[in-house]
Amino acid sequence: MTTTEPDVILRLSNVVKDFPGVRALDGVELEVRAGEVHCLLGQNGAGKSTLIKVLAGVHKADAGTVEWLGEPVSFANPQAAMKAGIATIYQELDLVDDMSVAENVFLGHEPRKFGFVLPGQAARNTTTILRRLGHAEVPPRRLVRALPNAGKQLVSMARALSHEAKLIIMDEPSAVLAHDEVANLFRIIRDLTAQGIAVVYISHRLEEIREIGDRVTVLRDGQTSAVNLPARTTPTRDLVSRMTGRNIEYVFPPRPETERGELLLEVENLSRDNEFHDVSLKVHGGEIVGIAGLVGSGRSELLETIFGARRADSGSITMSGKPLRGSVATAVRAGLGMAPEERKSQALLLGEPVYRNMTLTTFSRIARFGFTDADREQRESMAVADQLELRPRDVRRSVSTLSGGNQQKVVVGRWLLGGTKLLILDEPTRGVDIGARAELYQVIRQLTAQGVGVLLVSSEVPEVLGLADRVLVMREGRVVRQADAGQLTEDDVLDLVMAGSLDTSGEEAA
Amino acid sequence: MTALTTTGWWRDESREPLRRNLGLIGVLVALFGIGAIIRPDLYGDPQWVVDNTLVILQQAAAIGVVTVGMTFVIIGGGIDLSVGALIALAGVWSTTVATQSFGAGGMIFTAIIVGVLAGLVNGVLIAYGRLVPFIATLAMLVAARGLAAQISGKQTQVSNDQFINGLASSKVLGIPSLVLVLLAVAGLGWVLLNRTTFGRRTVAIGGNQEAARLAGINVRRHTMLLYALSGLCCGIAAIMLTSLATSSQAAAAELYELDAIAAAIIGGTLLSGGRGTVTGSLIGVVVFATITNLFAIANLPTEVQNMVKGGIIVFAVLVQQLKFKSVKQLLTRT
Amino acid sequence: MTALTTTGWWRDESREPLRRNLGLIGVLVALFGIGAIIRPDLYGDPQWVVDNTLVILQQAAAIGVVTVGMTFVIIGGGIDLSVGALIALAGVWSTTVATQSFGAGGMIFTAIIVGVLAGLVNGVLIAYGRLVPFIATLAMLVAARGLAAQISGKQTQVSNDQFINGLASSKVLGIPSLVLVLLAVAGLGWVLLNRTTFGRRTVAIGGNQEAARLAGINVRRHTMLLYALSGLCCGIAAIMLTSLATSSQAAAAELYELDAIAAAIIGGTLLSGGRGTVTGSLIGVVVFATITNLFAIANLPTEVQNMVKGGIIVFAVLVQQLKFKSVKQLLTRT
Amino acid sequence: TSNETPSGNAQTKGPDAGNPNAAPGKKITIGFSAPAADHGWIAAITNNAKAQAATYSDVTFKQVEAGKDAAAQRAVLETLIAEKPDVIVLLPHDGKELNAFGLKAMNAGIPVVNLDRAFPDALAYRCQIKGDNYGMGVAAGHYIGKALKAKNIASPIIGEIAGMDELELTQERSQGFKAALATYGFTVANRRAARFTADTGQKEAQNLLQALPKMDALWNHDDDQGIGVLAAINAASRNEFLMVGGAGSKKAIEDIAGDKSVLKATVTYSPSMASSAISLARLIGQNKGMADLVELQVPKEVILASETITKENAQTYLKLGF
Ligand SMILES: Nc1ncnc2c1ncn2[C@@H]1O[C@H](COP(=O)(O)OP(=O)(O)OP(=O)(O)O)[C@@H](O)[C@H]1O
Ligand SMILES: Nc1ncnc2c1ncn2[C@@H]1O[C@H](COP(=O)(O)OP(=O)(O)OP(=O)(O)O)[C@@H](O)[C@H]1O
Ligand SMILES: [Mg+2]
Ligand SMILES: [Mg+2]
Repeated sequence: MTTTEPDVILRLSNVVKDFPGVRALDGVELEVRAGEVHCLLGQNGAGKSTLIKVLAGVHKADAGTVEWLGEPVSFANPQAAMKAGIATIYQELDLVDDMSVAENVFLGHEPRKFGFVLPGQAARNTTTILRRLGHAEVPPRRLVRALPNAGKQLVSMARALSHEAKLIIMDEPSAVLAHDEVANLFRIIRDLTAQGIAVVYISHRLEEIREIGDRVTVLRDGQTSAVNLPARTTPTRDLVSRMTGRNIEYVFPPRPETERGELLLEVENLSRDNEFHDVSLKVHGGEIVGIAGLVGSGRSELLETIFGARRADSGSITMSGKPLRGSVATAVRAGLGMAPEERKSQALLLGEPVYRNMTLTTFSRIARFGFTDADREQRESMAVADQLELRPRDVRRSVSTLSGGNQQKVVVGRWLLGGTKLLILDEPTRGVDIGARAELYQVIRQLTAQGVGVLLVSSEVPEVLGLADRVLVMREGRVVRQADAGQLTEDDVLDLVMAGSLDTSGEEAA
Repeated sequence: MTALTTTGWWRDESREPLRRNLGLIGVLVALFGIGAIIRPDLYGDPQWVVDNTLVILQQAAAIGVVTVGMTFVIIGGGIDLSVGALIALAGVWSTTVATQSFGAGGMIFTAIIVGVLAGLVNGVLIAYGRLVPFIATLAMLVAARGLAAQISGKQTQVSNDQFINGLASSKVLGIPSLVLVLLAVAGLGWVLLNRTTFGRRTVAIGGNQEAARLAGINVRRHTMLLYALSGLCCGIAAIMLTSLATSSQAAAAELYELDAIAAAIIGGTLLSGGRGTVTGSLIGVVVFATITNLFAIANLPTEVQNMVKGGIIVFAVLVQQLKFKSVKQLLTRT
Repeated sequence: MTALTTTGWWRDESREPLRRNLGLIGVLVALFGIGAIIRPDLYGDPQWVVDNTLVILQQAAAIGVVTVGMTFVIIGGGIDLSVGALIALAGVWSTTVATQSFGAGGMIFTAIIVGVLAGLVNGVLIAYGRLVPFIATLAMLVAARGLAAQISGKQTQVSNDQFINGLASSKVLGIPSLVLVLLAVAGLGWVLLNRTTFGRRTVAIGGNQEAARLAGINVRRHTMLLYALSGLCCGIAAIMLTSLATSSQAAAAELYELDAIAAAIIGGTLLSGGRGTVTGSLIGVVVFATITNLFAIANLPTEVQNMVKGGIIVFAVLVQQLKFKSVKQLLTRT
Repeated sequence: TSNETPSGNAQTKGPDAGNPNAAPGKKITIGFSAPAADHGWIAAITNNAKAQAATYSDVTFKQVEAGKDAAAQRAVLETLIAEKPDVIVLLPHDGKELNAFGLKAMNAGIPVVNLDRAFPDALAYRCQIKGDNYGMGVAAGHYIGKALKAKNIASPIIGEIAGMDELELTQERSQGFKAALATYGFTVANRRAARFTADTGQKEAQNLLQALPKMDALWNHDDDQGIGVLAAINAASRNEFLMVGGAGSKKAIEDIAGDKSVLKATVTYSPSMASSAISLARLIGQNKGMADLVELQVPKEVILASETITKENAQTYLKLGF
């Protein structure tokens, strides 16, 4: 029995968690002090989310001890953890779409009198919290369904703050946030730590960890490969090698000096009410066109419209000279492929094995006379899994048991199979770890080398600039700048997207 | 835009249910119009129209009460196929000679207790035994009808209690008592769903069970209570039916489960859970009762009735959808 | 890696369904054991046991065919409440005097066409009219029974065709023809679900409709086809029932929808879609047929029968779950 | 009258010249309601009522459909009262459940002729005409008892396929059957309940045959479901027993006359009672009595005897088959 330092509020030792067939945590150590930002680093599938779910009372550890405020604890359910002062923002947004913002924030601990909810008080309290979060304009009675992703993340955060927490766990909160929102998030975190509240922060973006973190614990294959490293000073090379066991620099593959190919996609004056206006763009074979912009600037809607999943109000889309008439099936037949933004709701069959998810668009082509060929599907999926370093590398496993980042790889991998001529990627690296990210970039480049055109949306400006050949900057549904990637710097882009940035939801609340 | 600033405590619901309900009310008006065309003599008489409306509401009363409970169960992500059987069981149990000897109070008490307990059994099987709701309540359907047949010896049991028998024909302020019971249950249901933690948690569990669990809601206990609530409604409905028929039997309330589910869905409740309104369900019940009433007035043969009814159901749902989608959108969406 | 090399073409299914099925087979064995205890005289006679097994299978035949169609619909994220009504409609239509004059071929053709067309109407309403499947097929249930009553004048229509009437009593290689029909339909269904693009699309649509749409699958057309497939199964089942009863009537196949859905779910099909097996559904059907058979052998009165049946259903599902969860896990999970 | 031409095979009795009641009297309206079942017997009831009414030039026939249960029937009856008929002929879903309606109509001065399913309360009807469910079971029991005694079978194995078990009438039939068999010292070895349809009859029969590999006699309550029962028996190639039917459908009577199957007899429960009910209603409405009786008014109660149709008398009954 060691005497804990007074300021250590949480100590995990030798925590083990088994899932059928996988040991997700295999003797993890963690120590969190009051008022610090403790970062968790690790590849996709390293066990970060599992670890915090053990802390939050969602999973029970199979072995090991958890000490909270000096007492050994084992939370039986999430409520117990919350009562003890641990609040969690989960990686998958766990909100109830058909309830209002305020109801979501206070779900499970509603302000009430004799069992009657007090909607007015809930709304007022929600507004107070939202103001603290810098978003007083979000109407607390608006249905969560109607909010953009960033708004939903905000609600998750408000929910965590609505508890009297001593420790707040944030599992990749920045994944769905754009640049300015991340800055806002950091302001809030500093606020919290100033009050002595500890934060466990998970992210795949090293620069964020440098900026906000105090200490870092690195997980690898369910084990702690490094504890309590100083967040600002530990060299990147060290961190990456502790995570991956390899040396990977966060680099983009070089742009090849090849001629760009024939014109594939041509979009002219495309508009949809209240979403985007007069967008024109061209994508050639062998080139990557990136679209930068803030969350809510209408990029996802644009991509979905091009792909035929939404119907344009005006404008035209042609692929290889032939007009596309708004249906996904025709778009796919014309050689388009899209990895949508929300993997769980838009892309994955959670009950199905990985290979069936990967071949979702190609199984008909692999089939002969309408009969599917499972062997070939598995072989081809396995090749993609190798290419993307899927972890664990078993394509017959149910995709629901994969970690978030690995699920994303499956979605992207889907379009690496079959004869896609133009690939539309909406936030393809959201939640993907550094190592796999580099692989993914490599793969995208390889595809362009084979003549495929890529249309890419990312909220990470460096990614757009580093990967794309040409960049479009969108603001409030309009393209405000179009240039070769080399002619733009990160600051240019940020200036463009922020310039006179009107917060649309703020306008509504007025 | 202004809607957001003028938030009264009753205004925080989304507008979509309202529009759906308007669609259904349109259907009701259309049914009335058809009646007026077929039988101008009757519909021309205001007194008759008022009486007939009360008759429709009275016929909607028992199934309406059940539908309120069903609405909660469906919003909470479940389904209850046993409601008809529970009504029969509660009705038969409360009209046994032994129970009747305790008078109206004893009968009402028995019906409600039987309903709640059977509902609890459903709830325990589903929440703690982790049976699929469809199967658990189907098993209860079969078993409860069997038990009701056993208790009643397959005889129709006549109620001799004057209070119970008189209930159905009594009126308060010109409104039939059973209609008042329905209004009371519906009102309580509305408050429960929209103004209490119980209701909000029901929506949360049906909308996203995992999220509800992570938010610290005791999903299992709550699920169990939902089925008990449905059982309670069945107990109340059993008394109402006994009063209407001055008797009870094991075959009573047959296929009420389908009627109640259909009314809830037509009223805008999502079968997959997480969304629904008590008001919508009630209007759904009234629409079905009005259709039946109109058929009786038009004196259609049963087989034609059924064919037309199928058409009306489809039409009613299409009308609801047209309320907020243009025809063009309807046809062109991929 | 090595796992990949051992994949035969029949092996790529996940193991969970297999375990569930083992649970159900355990239930079947238990039922057999109970029979042997109650009536050792009968169960001791091997010839009787074989005959009885064939009887059970023959009774499972028509409902089994319907359940195969239902399994596809449910896996595809829908539900078909109209199957019983479609069987009645197809049966009645194919036994009208006019149709019978075309002989067995004409009758079979009519039943199948009626089934498929009615299924297509369901499919169009759901896929293109965007009606909730529950409501659309409920409307079809009501309408089809009405039409069947209209066509038959509510009379039992006797089949005079020797081929149709003889089908049910004929055997091929000692196996009743109807059982062979069931095996053929189930076999085709298994191949369709597990080995064809049609089946894969069904699973994809039921598992995540939006993902299927974004993957380029024509969700609407496929959904429509699923209901047509269910209608086709109803047409086949109608002929089987006509052959068994040498007649058809508007009230035939009552509540087959509940039986088929229950069999599919007990067999491991997820009511919310995306998962299910033909084999599981078939075993589910056989379990129900065996229960009914056992009740007859044990000479239980109807009411006791129903009470016991409810219990057996619950027990069967619990057994399935216990196969892969320990009791402790069952009790401690929140 | 306002009715369409009745279908050809209805059981009616036209005016015969010698009967003083045959002459047209006061014009009256008869309201009629029977449950909507898609079952042959009920269909015949409605048909017969309609057809019988059509034979009278002084009767207006007003039929209302009764829907699927007692509650629905009560609702349409309310609309019927509003039409102010002179007499109501009512076959209720359930006599006990609709007793209150009978009282209400009688109080409103509309005489009610209660058809088949009896109101428990004598104040609820002016006249009751019904079949004899218990007697039907008794008739079947006696036929089987005598036949087996004649064959000298000491402890016979007897099966029974009942109709919808939750109906009281089914219970009464089974009780009568049991009681009659008891007088011979016989009991029912196995009893299954079908649902008045051929497909359920087939299913229950097939299982029953399995349970009783050897059987001496079988009573099936209803000839409509009997089509399925016979199909199951034929399919199993069983003929070691004799079978008795119930109700008296045309097909059953033909089968008995043909003597090619195990079906040797059927005990009647004739839908002709609907025709008679209309005739009685007309007399009540016109304030007349039954010509053959001394009384000046129609009696309060008429109970049909259940007759046994065998090969010998089948030809006489053929015209009454429905
Ligand atoms: N419910 C589950 N059932 C089975 N295996 C699971 C389950 N949840 C997680 N796993 C497995 O546990 C391991 C750790 O997953 P976890 O989600 O904790 O990773 P992570 O570090 O959060 O990754 P990411 O950065 O991609 O979110 C993975 O191999 C994953 O496949
Ligand atoms: N379901 C919805 N209901 C109402 N408004 C919505 C909905 N989805 C998105 N919007 C609105 O549409 C606009 C564009 O949203 P979206 O977040 O998809 O843009 P984006 O540029 O793709 O951003 P992201 O980086 O999050 O993908 C936003 O103003 C958002 O509020
Ligand atoms: Mg994670
Ligand atoms: Mg987007």
